[in-house]
Amino acid sequence: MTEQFEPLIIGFTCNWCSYRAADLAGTSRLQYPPNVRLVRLMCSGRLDPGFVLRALAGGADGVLISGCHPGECHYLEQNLKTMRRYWLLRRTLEQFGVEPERVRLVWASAAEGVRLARIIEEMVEEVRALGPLNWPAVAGENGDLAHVLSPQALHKEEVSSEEVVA
Amino acid sequence: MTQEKERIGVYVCHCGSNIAGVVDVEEVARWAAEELADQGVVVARDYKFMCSSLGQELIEQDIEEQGLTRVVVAACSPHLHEQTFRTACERGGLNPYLSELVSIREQVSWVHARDKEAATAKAKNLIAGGVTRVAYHEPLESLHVPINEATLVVGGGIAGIQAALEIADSGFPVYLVEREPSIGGHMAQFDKTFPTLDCAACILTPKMVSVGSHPNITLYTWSEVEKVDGYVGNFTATVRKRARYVDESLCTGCGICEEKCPRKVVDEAFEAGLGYRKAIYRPFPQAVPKYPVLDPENCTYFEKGKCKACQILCPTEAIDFEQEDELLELKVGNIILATGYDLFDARRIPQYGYGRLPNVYTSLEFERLCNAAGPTDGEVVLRDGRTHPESVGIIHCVGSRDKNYNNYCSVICCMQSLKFAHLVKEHTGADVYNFYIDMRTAFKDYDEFYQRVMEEGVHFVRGRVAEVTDAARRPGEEDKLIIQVEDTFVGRQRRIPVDMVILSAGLEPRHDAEAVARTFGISCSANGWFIEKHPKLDPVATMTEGVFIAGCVQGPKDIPSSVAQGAAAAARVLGRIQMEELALEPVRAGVIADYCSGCRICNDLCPFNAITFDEEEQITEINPALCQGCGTCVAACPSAAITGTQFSDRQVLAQLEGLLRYSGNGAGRQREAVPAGGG
Amino acid sequence: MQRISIDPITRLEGHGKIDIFLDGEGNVANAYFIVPELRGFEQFCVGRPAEEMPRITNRICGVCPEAHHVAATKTLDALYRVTPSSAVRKLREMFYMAFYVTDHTTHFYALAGPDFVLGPDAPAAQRNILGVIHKVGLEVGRQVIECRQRNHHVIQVLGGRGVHPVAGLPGGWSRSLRPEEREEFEEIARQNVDFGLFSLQLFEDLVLGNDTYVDMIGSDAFTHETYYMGTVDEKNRVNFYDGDIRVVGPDGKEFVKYPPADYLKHIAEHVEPWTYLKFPYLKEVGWNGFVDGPESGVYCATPLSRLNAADGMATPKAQEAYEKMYETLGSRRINGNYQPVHYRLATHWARLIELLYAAERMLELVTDPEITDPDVRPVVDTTPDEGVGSVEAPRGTLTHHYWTDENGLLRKVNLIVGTTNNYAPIAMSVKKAATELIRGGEVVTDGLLNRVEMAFRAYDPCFGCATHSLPGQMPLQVVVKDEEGRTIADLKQFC
Amino acid sequence: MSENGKSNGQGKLAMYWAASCGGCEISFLNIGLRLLDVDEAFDVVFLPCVADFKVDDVRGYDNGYIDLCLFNGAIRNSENEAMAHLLREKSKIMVAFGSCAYEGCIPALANLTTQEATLRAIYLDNPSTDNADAVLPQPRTAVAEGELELPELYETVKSLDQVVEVDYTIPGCPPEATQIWAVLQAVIDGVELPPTGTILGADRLALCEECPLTRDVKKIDRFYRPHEKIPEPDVCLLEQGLLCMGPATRAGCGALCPQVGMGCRGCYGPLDGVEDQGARMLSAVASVMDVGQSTDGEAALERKIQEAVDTLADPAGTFYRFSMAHSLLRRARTNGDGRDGRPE
Amino acid sequence: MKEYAYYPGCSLEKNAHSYHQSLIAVARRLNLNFDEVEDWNCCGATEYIALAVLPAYALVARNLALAAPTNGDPAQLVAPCSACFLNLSKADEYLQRRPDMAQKVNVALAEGGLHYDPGSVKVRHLLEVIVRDVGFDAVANQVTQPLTGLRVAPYYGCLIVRPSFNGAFDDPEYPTTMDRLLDVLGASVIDYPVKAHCCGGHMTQIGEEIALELLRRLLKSAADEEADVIATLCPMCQLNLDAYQDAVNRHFGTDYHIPILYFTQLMALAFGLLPEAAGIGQEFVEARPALARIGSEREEEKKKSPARARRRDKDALPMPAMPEEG
Repeated sequence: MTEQFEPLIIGFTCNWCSYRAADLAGTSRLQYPPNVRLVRLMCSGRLDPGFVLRALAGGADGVLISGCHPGECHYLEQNLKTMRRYWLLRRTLEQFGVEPERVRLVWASAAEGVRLARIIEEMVEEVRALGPLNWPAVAGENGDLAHVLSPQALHKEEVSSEEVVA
Repeated sequence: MTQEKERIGVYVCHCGSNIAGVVDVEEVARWAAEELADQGVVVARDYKFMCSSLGQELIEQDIEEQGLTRVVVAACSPHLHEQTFRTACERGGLNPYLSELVSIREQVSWVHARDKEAATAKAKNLIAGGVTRVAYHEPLESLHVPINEATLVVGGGIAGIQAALEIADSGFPVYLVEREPSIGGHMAQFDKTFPTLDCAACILTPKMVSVGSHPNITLYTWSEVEKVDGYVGNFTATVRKRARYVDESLCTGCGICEEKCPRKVVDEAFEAGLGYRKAIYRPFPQAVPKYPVLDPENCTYFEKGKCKACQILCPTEAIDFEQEDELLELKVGNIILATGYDLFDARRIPQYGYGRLPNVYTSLEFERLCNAAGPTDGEVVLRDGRTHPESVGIIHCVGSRDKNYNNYCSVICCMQSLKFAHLVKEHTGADVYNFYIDMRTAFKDYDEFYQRVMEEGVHFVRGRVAEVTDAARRPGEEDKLIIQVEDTFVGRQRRIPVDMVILSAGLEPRHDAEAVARTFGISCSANGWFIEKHPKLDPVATMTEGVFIAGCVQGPKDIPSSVAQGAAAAARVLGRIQMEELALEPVRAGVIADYCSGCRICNDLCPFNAITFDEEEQITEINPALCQGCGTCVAACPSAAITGTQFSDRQVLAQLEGLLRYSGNGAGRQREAVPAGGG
Repeated sequence: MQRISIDPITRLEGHGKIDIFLDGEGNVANAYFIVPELRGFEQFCVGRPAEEMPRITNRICGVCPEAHHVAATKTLDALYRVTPSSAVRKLREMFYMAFYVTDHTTHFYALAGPDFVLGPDAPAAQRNILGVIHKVGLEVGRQVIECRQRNHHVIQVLGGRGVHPVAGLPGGWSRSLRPEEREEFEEIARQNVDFGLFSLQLFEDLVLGNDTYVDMIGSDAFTHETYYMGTVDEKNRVNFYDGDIRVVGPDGKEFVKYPPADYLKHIAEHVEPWTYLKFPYLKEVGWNGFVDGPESGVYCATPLSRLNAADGMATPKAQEAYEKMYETLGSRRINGNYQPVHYRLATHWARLIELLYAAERMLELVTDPEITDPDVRPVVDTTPDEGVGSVEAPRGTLTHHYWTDENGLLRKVNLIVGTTNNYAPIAMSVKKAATELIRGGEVVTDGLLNRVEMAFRAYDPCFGCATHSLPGQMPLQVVVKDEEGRTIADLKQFC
Repeated sequence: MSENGKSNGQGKLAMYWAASCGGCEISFLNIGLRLLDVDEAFDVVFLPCVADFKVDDVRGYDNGYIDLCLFNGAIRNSENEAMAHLLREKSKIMVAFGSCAYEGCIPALANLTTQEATLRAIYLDNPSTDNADAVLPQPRTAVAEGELELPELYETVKSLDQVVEVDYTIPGCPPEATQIWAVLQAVIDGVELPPTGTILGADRLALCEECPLTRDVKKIDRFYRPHEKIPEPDVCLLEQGLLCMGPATRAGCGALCPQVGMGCRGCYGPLDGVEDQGARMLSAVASVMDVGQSTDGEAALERKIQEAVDTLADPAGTFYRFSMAHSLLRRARTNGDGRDGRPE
Repeated sequence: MKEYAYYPGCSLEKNAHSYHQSLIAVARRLNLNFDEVEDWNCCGATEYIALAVLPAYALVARNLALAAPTNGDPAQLVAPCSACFLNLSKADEYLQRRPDMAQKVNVALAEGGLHYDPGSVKVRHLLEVIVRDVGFDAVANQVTQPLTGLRVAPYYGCLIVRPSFNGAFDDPEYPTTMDRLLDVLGASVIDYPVKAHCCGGHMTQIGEEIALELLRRLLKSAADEEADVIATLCPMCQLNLDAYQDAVNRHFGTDYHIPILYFTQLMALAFGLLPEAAGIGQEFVEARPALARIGSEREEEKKKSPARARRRDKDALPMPAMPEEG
């Protein structure tokens, strides 16, 4: 087949609505492009903008953030916080030269399997049209992911694991 | 990335042909074993049905024989079988949380059926993510919290009463808090109840009395819950007991004060504005508790500083003008919210003339009107208080099923309107017209009642009423209320002159529902009704552990359903109380004290009030029992001093890294590098 | 031995270098003073919020962050069209005077000091501040250090931080001076005045008392006749914080006097391909290469230049010292005003006179009743557009120029900083010194080259400022090559 | 330090700058009379700002001859990088000294633009520059007497640890003199050094810990720029809508800026476990922005949030004021003057 | 001084001159400056849109373009005629919703050297401006000759509140703003049940029968309520009720003599302006006799006021409290 660029898109979903929407898309056998890799969080409110930057810095061409519709968050209003973070992040990314289409925030209720599938399709096409992001090269790195998962980022939690559930 | 190498087992499920039909599962297993060895994978198998007992045993065996420290299963959605495989690990002697379920069915085989190559590649990639993630999983124990056996029931309508009695009768303490001076709720205002037409008071008051006298029920009327702290099993509710200006310990409820009080005011509450009460009053004779309430807004003494008739004449000197609000702290294990509904304000539809045209009544007014204990002693009369109507129009769906007001159906209006039609006939023999959109008479004996009313000769006009006007157009309309309506059966406009119009107003969430929801840490749907945990399978529980809902707070419903929900909620609570102790999912956030600078960024982020600030230490703390594990605070902490179990940075990042490192490219094909600088 | 130009060691070294080429006879054919780096503040400040410039541009130079901070702050006044209250102006100037005292002290004792105190021929290893301290005695050393400390304390209290202050705001200052602090600062100001006098005394004893030095100062090797630039008050007296820019010719006649905002009318910058630093010159005269005299647009903006460009000092003791210097160096008075002094090494003397002035001025301000006005932080809601601001930095006239969008985000930035003004003169001085001192391929000694360095050190060049890329102190490498480009000598000098 | 086997009983100290402003040296000098103690304890073998040594001398030293090397300045060009490698080789302990070496600092804001745009802005479309024949500085220039050279700059400013292994870091722009002295003193007293990778001369907690302003629960409905609002004294600036990077910034400076009513700009860098200071702060402030409710409807909600967000001018240049080179993205993909994300 | 662009529309130049005259007089008192749009053209009335959409919108858009601000925030364009008001606001709304249409329209406008950015003009009805921008209190301050004893039937007609573009300013089914305004003028405002019913519009030209019946209803209801005058805010309504009242009488053998006045005329009178200044006398059904009643205290007054039923004899039931009554 002709070499068409296949974007890699990392998707963050909340456990309650959007991940279930993805499940629904599956159970209803909806077909969508295989370019998306979903990471399940409990709530879109868990989304640390750092995750998005890591995904981009580590070679993803786009990031999809998805949660419950405003007013339907299973943790009341946490998805609003996601929304606030998203817009501030988006403004920041614009300054870094990342096109808005590459990082999208969409709401999908557990019933909106179709919607989610359609959005994924749409996004894959948009990002494909934009071409590779290939940030490691942009950042002057040779694609090495070392800085994406630096041990320093981790050492602290080791200290903590017990303290968490006690 | 893993610190000391874990021993990881990977299990790829065929799910019959559900997965194997698309994904080359053998290849995936082979790949995992080879390519992910450096990530700690020591064994990778594929199997027909991992969820089968044989499949699970496979895992258990490997844990024992291969000394696995982590398990990754690639099968269906975690929402289906996460628990299954966790238990399998547990049986194998591994902490259940050291496993990870990767969905390659819902997310791969079922959605990429057309591209097997890509599907297989994606499956590999997702498994890689699972493997890198699971290495950072931590053994977790679920939390156990003791349950206080007392229960707080908010709202003394029929639903609340039912719930309170069920629990109290089972021998557990209940606090019942009611905003009005008496319990009874809307039902106490009704005359008859459909479809059986037995008198509301006759069936309700006995229950009210037993609430009032029940040894296990502490009743606080004229009171409101202001604040709720704590968490399931251990709530602390702060209740404001408003001043009654009557000393309950002295009052005998003889009613002399009420009798002697010189001040008469329209009773907007119980009599729906149709009757009068005194400044010191009991809403109705059978009120529970029996003590009256003095309403300072209308009391001559409070206005002018003199009068005191009630105080002077009270035989037991129970009147206390100095009385003040009390704040009570109630410790309870569970909470049932049964705060009911508000009636739709018919004034919002001016073309129906309510408030302008004297003889337009609302449903509640009418209930009082034909209630033997009501302002007219049950006489159905026009606003002039004398004339009996010769013709009555009853309009359904006022404020319901109308995009200008409420989209939803208020459920009870049809039956209520039929009841009104019957009662009008019974009381006055007048001609009755019912104007409806659809007749909704589901449930036991309802439709029979409809038929009965039809047989009684009530006219039914199918059509939405355009306006109610007193502008006579032609002879016969003079001094009447003319109902302009499109009769959709005959397909033309009709003008029907009547003497009296009854607006079957819909049900709305309490005006302060939002605030109440916030106080109790639960959520309202877009139109304001409280959201149940599951609309079908868990209708009386909420997303907040230990908070239940019953009756119209959850949505419009009739008396039987409200009672049923009251009982259901009670049953759920009793179940909880029996457990004595409650196990909570250990997906929780926690503060690493050593790293918290007390910046207080996170302090306002938790809707469950799990986050508190220790002024002493100047650091923030998280109450694990209150925490629901959403992780918002984890993501918000600017100094990474908050971490979350099961969704820690480490785990998410590790998964991310697996996904990125082993992605190949978006669809598993090779991608060519692009020059730096991007655009 | 390889050719210097490709020798990695050379490229490794330092942040500025002089390439001296010798001709067949071993005489200096030419000397190039190269500044090999660029940070590009003008570009990366674009898109930033203008009000942050005082806190961004001070990172241009860690030696004179206060100068950039104040210049940027004044630019914001213009940008937002707000006139700071007189209390604000006094507060800023007082802060700025404290900085002048410590900066001039640092330079004289730590940088120039070794040349005079230890002598140009002292071994390199001793030629540093510690060496100076050992020579002049611990007591003096302590005084020097304490002077720096107490003034840095003032800077920290008023500016928020000891290095890279943060308090500047359009039309204001983020914190006021509290009465109790004022008392402390008054004491500090008095000590500064004493220290100023003490330093001048020391200079006289050490330098004027030593004929070699006096000869050296007057020697042709260290003499250049150029235009001189400086900021002056309404009475044409030296001012560091505010005023008009005045330029006098080699003959001392006023050439031009203009408000800083008009700098583009009078100043242009020349570009050479072999260095990142640009060469400012007087537009009206034009760029005629690295030559001096009235036909060359080259001008100079140093302590000496400022004194030359002014008619005197605004404080009594400084004025005395001023007159003493011009008298001593035999400058003639023409209708009341001294003729310019062209001896570059006199710059050190001028610097000490400025130090004294700064100290006196600080005392005036700190005893001004208005100085403790608590109301120094206004709310500014005007829409910014374009603005120019300037101060006299210790190393020359410093000009900031910003353009913003209506939201106050920078669209364009232009900076002409202290040392840049002197780039051409320095290059010339170095070449001249080299030419005078290196003859017939005579083997170059360390001390001899140090004199070459002295030529440029007099300017106290701060190429951190100049290139907006280099450290505050100027590390110098001197490479001497013969005809074939072989290295005869390769010496280093930092600071 | 004693076990570091030093001759003549003194440790060998080196200090060098790459692309920096010299503020680090000034801060070093600001340890004041302690300089004499340093002179006591150390045999200064390379200290450009106060003493005269050749790099030749350094090349002459045996590997590990230098006990302690304080390296400040970012890596801006090949010269900086090579110097870093040389000193790393010669030093037992390599310290990234100050924000530039640690995380790029202000110079790394250049990573938001491009080399090309920079040269253009300075030499071509520059109001004061008279450059009719568009002369640009060249790597090599032939002159009558020979050839002159300029080192080439990197497109991307790097932090020291991105080019050589760094043992310790002393953060700050510049590090506060007291902290510098604290570290030196520890070394002088031969205190056992913490595991490599540790941040020295700073606290483990965020700036708020040492900030005297009183903090309460945070809710921000919009941001104010420093000149748009007169902050209430003694109250947390962030709560008043004045951006303060304090919560995401390591303590150690003594919270100086907030005390003069100016928000922290983050020069002491991120805390342990955070390697992208900007993203952390972004997440934090966004989380406490109290605008919009779910009842607003999605469109209105989005609009309200955007309006509030847009009151924060220049997020990238603010959140990454000092940490750009060390951030996850490290640089902009285009010549961002910030207002247009699209590649041009 | 509040500034507004003013679009009189054709009627106000001719048959509704009294409307124009009185509103200008009132506006002066209320510190409103109405600046007539230069060279405005027909709004297309109610028919044109039904015939051809594009030209209809182009026609309207031209007026909007002429009124459009040269600088800054949306211009306020006041239209006293309900039909004009509807057409102008409708066109603006649709052009906002349909950029393609807006684009076509602008091509047309370009021919005349004009351009219009949809949404840059806010179309307001005179009544709204008076009650919203001026407010009842400010109006009350101007009242020197309260219309005491004058029984007024407030008639809104259809177009002003239905359909409502750029946000309804009153209830579309049962508006009340003019009621309150007249009340402020001291008149006794009757609860006029047909206040928003149809006046027949152009049916007078197409099917007179129907038109007359519609008019009869309006007049009858007013008569039943013993109204002295009917207050209108639309030239079409005024014309129909006034000019055809005689026809109604002839056709139905009734005998109505109810003068139809613009609410601005009543305001002018209450503000103490001379009847002539208020354009009184230009109507077909003579208003002066009715106006003579101003000031006369009539006994049945109370009884007929909308609140009449609230007067309680001992066994009457209380009326529900209305919002404004607390």
